[in-house]
Amino acid sequence: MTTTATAPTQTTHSTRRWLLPLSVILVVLFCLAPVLWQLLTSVKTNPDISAIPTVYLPREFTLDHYRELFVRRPFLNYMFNSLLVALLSTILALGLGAPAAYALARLRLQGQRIILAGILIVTLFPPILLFLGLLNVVQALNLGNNYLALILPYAAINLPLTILVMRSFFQQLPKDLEDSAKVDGYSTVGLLLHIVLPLTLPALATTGILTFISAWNEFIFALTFITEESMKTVPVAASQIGGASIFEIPYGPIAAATVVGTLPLVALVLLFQRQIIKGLTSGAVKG
Amino acid sequence: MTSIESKPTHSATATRSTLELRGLNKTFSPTVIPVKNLDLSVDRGEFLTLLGPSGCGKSTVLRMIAGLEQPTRGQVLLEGKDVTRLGPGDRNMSMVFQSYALYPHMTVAENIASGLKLRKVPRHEIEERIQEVGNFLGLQPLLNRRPSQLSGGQRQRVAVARALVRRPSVFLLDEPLSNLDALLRENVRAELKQLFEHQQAPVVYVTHDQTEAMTLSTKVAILSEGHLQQLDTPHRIYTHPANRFVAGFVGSPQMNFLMLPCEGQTAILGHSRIPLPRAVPPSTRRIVLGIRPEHVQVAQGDRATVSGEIFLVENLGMHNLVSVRVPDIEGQPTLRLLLTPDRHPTGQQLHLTFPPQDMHWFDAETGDALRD
Amino acid sequence: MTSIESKPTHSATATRSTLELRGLNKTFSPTVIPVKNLDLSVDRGEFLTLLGPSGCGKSTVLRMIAGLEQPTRGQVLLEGKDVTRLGPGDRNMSMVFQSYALYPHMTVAENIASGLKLRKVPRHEIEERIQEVGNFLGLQPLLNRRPSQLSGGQRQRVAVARALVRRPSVFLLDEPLSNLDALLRENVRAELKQLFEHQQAPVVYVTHDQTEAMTLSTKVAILSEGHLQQLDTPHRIYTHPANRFVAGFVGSPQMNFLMLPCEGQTAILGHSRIPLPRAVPPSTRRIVLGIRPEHVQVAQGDRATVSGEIFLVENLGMHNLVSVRVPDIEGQPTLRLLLTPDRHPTGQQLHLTFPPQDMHWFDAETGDALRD
Amino acid sequence: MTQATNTDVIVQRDRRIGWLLLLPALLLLIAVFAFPIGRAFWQSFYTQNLGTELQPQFSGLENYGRMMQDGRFWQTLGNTTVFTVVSVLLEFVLGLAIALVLNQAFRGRNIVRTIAILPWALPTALIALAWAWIFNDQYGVVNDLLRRVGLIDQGINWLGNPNLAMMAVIIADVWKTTPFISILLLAGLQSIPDDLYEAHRIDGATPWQSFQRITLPLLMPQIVIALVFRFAQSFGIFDLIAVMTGGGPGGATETVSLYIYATVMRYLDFGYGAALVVVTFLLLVLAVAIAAFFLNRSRAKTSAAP
Amino acid sequence: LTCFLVLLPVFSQQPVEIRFLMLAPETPLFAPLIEEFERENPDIRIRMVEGPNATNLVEDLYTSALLLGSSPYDLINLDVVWTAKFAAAGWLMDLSDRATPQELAQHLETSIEAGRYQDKLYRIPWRTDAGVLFYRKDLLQEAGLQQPQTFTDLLEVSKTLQQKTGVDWGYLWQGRQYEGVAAMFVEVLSGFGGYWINPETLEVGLDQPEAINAVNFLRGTVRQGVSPGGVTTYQEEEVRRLFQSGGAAFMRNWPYAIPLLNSEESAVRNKVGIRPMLSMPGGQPGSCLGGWGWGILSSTPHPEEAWRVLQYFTSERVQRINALKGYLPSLRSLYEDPEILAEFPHYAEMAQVFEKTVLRPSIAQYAQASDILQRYLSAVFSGRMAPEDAMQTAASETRSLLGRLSSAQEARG
Ligand SMILES: Nc1ncnc2c1ncn2[C@@H]1O[C@H](COP(=O)(O)OP(=O)(O)OP(=O)(O)O)[C@@H](O)[C@H]1O
Ligand SMILES: Nc1ncnc2c1ncn2[C@@H]1O[C@H](COP(=O)(O)OP(=O)(O)OP(=O)(O)O)[C@@H](O)[C@H]1O
Ligand SMILES: [Mg+2]
Ligand SMILES: [Mg+2]
Repeated sequence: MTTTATAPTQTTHSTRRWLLPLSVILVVLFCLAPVLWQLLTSVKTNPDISAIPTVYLPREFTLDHYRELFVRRPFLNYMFNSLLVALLSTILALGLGAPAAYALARLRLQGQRIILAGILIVTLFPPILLFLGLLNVVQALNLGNNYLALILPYAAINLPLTILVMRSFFQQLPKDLEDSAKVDGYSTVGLLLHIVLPLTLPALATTGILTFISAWNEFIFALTFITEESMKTVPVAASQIGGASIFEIPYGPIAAATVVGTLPLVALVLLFQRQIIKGLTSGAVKG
Repeated sequence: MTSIESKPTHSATATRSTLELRGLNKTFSPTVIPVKNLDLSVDRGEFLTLLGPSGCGKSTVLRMIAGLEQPTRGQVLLEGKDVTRLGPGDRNMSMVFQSYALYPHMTVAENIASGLKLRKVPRHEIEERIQEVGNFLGLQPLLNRRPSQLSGGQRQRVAVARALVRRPSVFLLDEPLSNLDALLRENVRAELKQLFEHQQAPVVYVTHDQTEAMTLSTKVAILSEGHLQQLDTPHRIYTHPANRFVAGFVGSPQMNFLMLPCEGQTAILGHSRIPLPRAVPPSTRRIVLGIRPEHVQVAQGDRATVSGEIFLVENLGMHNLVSVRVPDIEGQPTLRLLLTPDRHPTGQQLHLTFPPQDMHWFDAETGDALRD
Repeated sequence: MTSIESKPTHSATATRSTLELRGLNKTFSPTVIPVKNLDLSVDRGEFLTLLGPSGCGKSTVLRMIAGLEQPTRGQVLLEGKDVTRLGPGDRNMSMVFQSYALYPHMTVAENIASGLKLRKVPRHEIEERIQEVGNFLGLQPLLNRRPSQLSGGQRQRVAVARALVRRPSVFLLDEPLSNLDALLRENVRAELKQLFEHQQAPVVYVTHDQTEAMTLSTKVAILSEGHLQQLDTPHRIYTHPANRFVAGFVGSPQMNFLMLPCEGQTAILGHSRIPLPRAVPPSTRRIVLGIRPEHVQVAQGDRATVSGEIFLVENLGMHNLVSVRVPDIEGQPTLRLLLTPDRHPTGQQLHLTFPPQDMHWFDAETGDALRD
Repeated sequence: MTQATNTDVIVQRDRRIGWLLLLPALLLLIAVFAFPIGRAFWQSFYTQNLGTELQPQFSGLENYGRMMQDGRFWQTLGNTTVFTVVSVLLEFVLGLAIALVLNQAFRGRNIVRTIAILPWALPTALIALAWAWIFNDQYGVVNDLLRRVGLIDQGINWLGNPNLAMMAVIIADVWKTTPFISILLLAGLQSIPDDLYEAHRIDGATPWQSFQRITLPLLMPQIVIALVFRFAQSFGIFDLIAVMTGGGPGGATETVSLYIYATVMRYLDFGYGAALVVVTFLLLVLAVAIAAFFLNRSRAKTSAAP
Repeated sequence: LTCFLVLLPVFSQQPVEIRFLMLAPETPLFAPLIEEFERENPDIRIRMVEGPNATNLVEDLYTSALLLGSSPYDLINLDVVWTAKFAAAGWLMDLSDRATPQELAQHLETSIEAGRYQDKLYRIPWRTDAGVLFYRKDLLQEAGLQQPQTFTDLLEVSKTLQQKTGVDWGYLWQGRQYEGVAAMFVEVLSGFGGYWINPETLEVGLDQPEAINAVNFLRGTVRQGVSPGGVTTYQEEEVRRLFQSGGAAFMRNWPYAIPLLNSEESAVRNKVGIRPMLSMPGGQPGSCLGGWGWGILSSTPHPEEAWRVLQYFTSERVQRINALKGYLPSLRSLYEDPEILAEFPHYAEMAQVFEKTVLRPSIAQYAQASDILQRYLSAVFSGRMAPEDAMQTAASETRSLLGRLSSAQEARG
């Protein structure tokens, strides 16, 4: 059923023909225009960046801003750090969140409404203020300059979303499937791993992407908890990019850092979101 | 191989019942109680079919046996052990779901193998068994497809294959052949029969196809409104229905029921008086006579009990189902009977007679069968 | 009301075909071509049943008619207009899905009403129609439940109700009664028949139940491997199968096939020689004789054509299906016949005879029927 | 046989396993959230600022009393509410539309989907700088484009005008966070079975009707989650505004988070800051609770949940 | 913390480590200095942690580190406006006894003054800064005009230049809601003869006529088309870029702009003059004092070593090196140093500017007071409030802030 090439209706035929491409173009424009602007900025010379009238296409193409990132600083190293932290916190968030979500979706816990409410409520706490309290905890546990000081909070901050999203997807699965797996002899964990999670790949990929991105880009914790040069993450490193003076905002190098810092995300998102596919459960049950 | 109607094939050798349900009850809500106080037992080698109207609780019973649903009251016993509190994975049963419940992300082969892999069956044996069951159900060319690429009947066959491939201690099959064509169903039925005769695990089977129920089972349980109406061999269910419900439910086309006035120990039918079984209390005013369409006979000469005019002829292939309105009897009821095709056009006048040995009597109030 | 076997009830009044399929072809992949060059037409008031083995493309045909699947080649015409490129919503058809496809977030009543609401049928009329169809399918007490709270048969009835409640220009029903018990099915079948006889929209029906096919349809199309094998009235399909496939597929229990050697214009069967139809070319060496189990007769006296020993008796309720091994014939084939119950135990020797008018002849190579 | 009702072992077993599955997640949540939240509540009853040389002195409800008179707090609360309501509404509409587009089959869909996530993937602080630059009255692209089109001849002072500044930060935020909603909804859309749409189309539904009667109700869980999270995130917005306008001009874009952050980190007025946190937090919880209540009621009425 | 104490003896044989956080762009400046110091003082290791490139982030980093009591840092590089807050929080060590009056006397007076809080010294400067008025020599010449002396002059001259020379704008200043607007405002305030807060008496002068005049003047620059509307959102860089591209005749900014304005890419290379801020009759021309200095964190376990590092960092030698890189020193002597003047002739003019500097009030709640001012200034500039209303509210909010401050202090007694 996934191959359904639906026959367009005659009346709406012509409308549909241009509507979809048009809307795709609009979406691309909306999402890409400012990013493209950053990309262009990153290869413009400084005078071009602040020229009046605005210079759109660079009059002079330069990679200086990129050189600044990699030559003056170990930007690759920062990217590795970010990757490590983001990947581990994503795994942790999914690894803890998905089972918890399943428990809340299907296992009829007592007081689950209260737990759900609690999970929801913590997300309402202004995140900017979380870190002062966390700083205490980090110091108490002597976790400063330890990746764990980032991984755990990132995972925790993304847990509520993971749990609630996964839960909503688990609830939409046909229950007969799980019953069938139980009769087959799957344990609850096996059931989760082999049957339920593969069928909720879209949700898993989605929350994975969201968690990964938020961990990759998090700034305040990364700034406060990690002071070791070799352990810094991309956003912190980007914040250290200096201009000629402390007053200057170095738009060029920042644009370059934005581009470079986002490229791995693009690759990962491409990878992850291939999993957001339609009709995963089609053909499973009747009724 | 023997005819199964006379005695259950293996029950004689089994000393005690293998699967037993005691006082099983399931309440979904105060108004929805699909299973009420059900007692049943299925011996080793026995094949029990659950029959009953749609929504009467058959699937619920299977689900309780499998451990997917907790009985509100009552116990499930396996080999004499109470397994009511065991999880479905620990009961070692295999089940075909009415809704198929195939794993959509696995190929047909993986679907079939999943239960075996979990039980650490060696790789080559899994291969073998898949080939075997795949052959038997005609799934060979489909093994690498996903469920979404299968037709309804093919999906159902995969579901059956997945259950059969294991060697469980109980088989539970919920309408496993409902989406197969007649020919395939006949073949699969025959294979199933063979297969189940060669193993000892009890089978609980739900079907709406009475031919299936008749040919496969050693025992049939008729359920209605949560109660067990009759538990007996298929033959006796057919020939000695315990009550009017069973009589009407089993057999297609349905048994004809005629409400007759009584006088003493006889019932008045058209111009004749028919002696009633001794079990009928003398004070009875009205009684229900049941007669299956295939037992109604066209009278030779003047031995007719009733007569009427044909008003509908339905072709069933092998037979015609002929409906006759009988003015002789109070309320002008309809009688249906089976005749060989092409002999009896609409409008024809028919004289009918009922062989005494094929007549069933039921209490007009309780519906219970009345016999000698 | 008339018997439907002699003539299609309404086709005489319809001047042109209402639904027509022209050279329809559907290719899923180079190896999966479930529909190959299908030509079919269903007139006003006609009821066409698609029969065929599981996976032969029946559902695919329905989906193409409905506009859910685009034919790889060919056209769908409605009232003579090409609708191949119309969307399903613009074809005004209603369909029962084999998988039900109930809306999980709507109650039964809402599921049924959805098509009517979309067509802006007045509120009170919707109410009325829901009551009506609900009554007819026994859904009354379930109207406020969600599909997840229904049994399999109940879900199927909701799917049927959703299709019936509308007044579409074509009805498409994909195994609509497969999960219903015999009794309910019989009732629903009768009601369906009434309903469809009182309206003109063509019906395309898929079923595996041959009784359904026989009683409901004005025309039956037998499909196999993507090809139309025969399109005819149910009666003729049964009595005059176009080829060996149709003969074997229609009728349950299946027709017996015997491969016989020929000599001139006669076939040699046991001790007798049977004259062959004139259509058989004189050079034929072997021919297939088909005879349905219900036509095999136990010989009176010495008129036996063949004889053999009973080796399996299966109880089908009304009849026993008796299998006899026939040593008289080359290869010792098995013959199956229907007998009244309880007369013939296993091991008994039987003498059998075949009435000439019930014998079917098929080309041994092509399988085509050979007739005078 | 008369028997007592069984204790439901399936439920019991499920619960046991359920707690095992749930516990690690709960522990992590508690480890990270409990202390900061608890501390905020505790501190809100103390005065702890430069005046007390940062030593906590119990002062009961004084901080809360002070808040009543604090016009700046109420102004920021108002700003935040306006910002949140407008931006979340816009994001929802746009996000849903984008999700619907991305749910179609077309060539290059994977690329477009990735592009559609890009705004969310860019670091907020960096992209906020870019937006500030884009809205710059002299150098900004927006003004330049408007000038080229001929709509204006003088650069609009986007970030200098209170209303325009609010609009500018809302635009930037909508652009940045719409993908969050669209990707969540996209996943939800993907899990709606095709045959429901097929059945509905056969019923005669137009795409718009299918959207209303199938898509929306079946997508409701994801919609609710997306809205709640966006609501919370939006109410706590910090980076974007801090960088783009710093809360200006004249406090017109100052949000609660900005104010709380300044109070705690720059004024070192911890007690009062904590009280601000607590009140904001409770207001948010209240808002979500009220929304949940009405949602439940409407759902019970229309019974639209699966 | 216990862990730390236990480890302490173990490391006592090792060189003592002195740590501090530095704004990212300034780390290259200190790296060679640290190397030199470590060579000469083998018993001390200096660990410079590179912070972000934003002063407020560095301030926050120090704040959050210090809040926990056991700071990982020993030294702190303090902006002028942080001193009071950090001192009031008890995070800074009193340096009054360590620094001799002779040593202190060598620094610019206001820049030492800025390191005091409640009569104690907490900070010793290593560089200084002050707001400067930049003007286009070429334009003035072209139009045949003199440098303006008062704010009224400024408006007049600007308008004339705009007409005569076609320069787009007259006067550029920083009007965004941020700390810079407060720095800019105290200069104007001083020029109009007003005051913000008297740190001794805690009197607030924001609602005085002088202050309102000052606000009116700033608002007037935009209204009369002398300044672009955008100044109300500008910080130093936007202003400098616009000025550097030749878009304006006057600009208020910090000296960092001088080398940039004279750089190769600049459109106004060698056309720019600088002078101290203006004043009105009755006012004092004043340049807002900026600049950075070193303090010692009171939590340091190595005050002696930290002091040695501090002395080195503020020493003439180091200041000279930095001065040659364009950082204005705080030692008077260097403004007469021929070597430096040869490199940066404008230092001579800067000496003049430093004669007339004003301080932002040195109170603990400076940040809060500054925010109040910023908000209401911005409210006026963006047209949300009338100047009188705005300044009155600002004054009363500031008073209640200070009132709370004094009452809390009294309560502690
Ligand atoms: N999406 C698909 N991709 C590939 N093959 C498919 C797909 N859908 C159906 N098929 C194949 O097409 C053939 C016809 O399928 P269809 O569903 O029409 O069969 P059917 O006649 O309805 O069978 P049944 O009676 O079992 O429902 C089957 O062999 C099936 O496996
Ligand atoms: N989750 C549920 N909540 C409420 N009622 C339910 C639920 N599941 C099933 N029922 C009801 O319980 C009754 C028994 O259902 P069950 O599935 O056992 O019927 P069945 O005998 O298998 O019917 P069918 O032959 O139609 O499959 C039905 O009336 C059904 O509507
Ligand atoms: Mg069922
Ligand atoms: Mg099908």
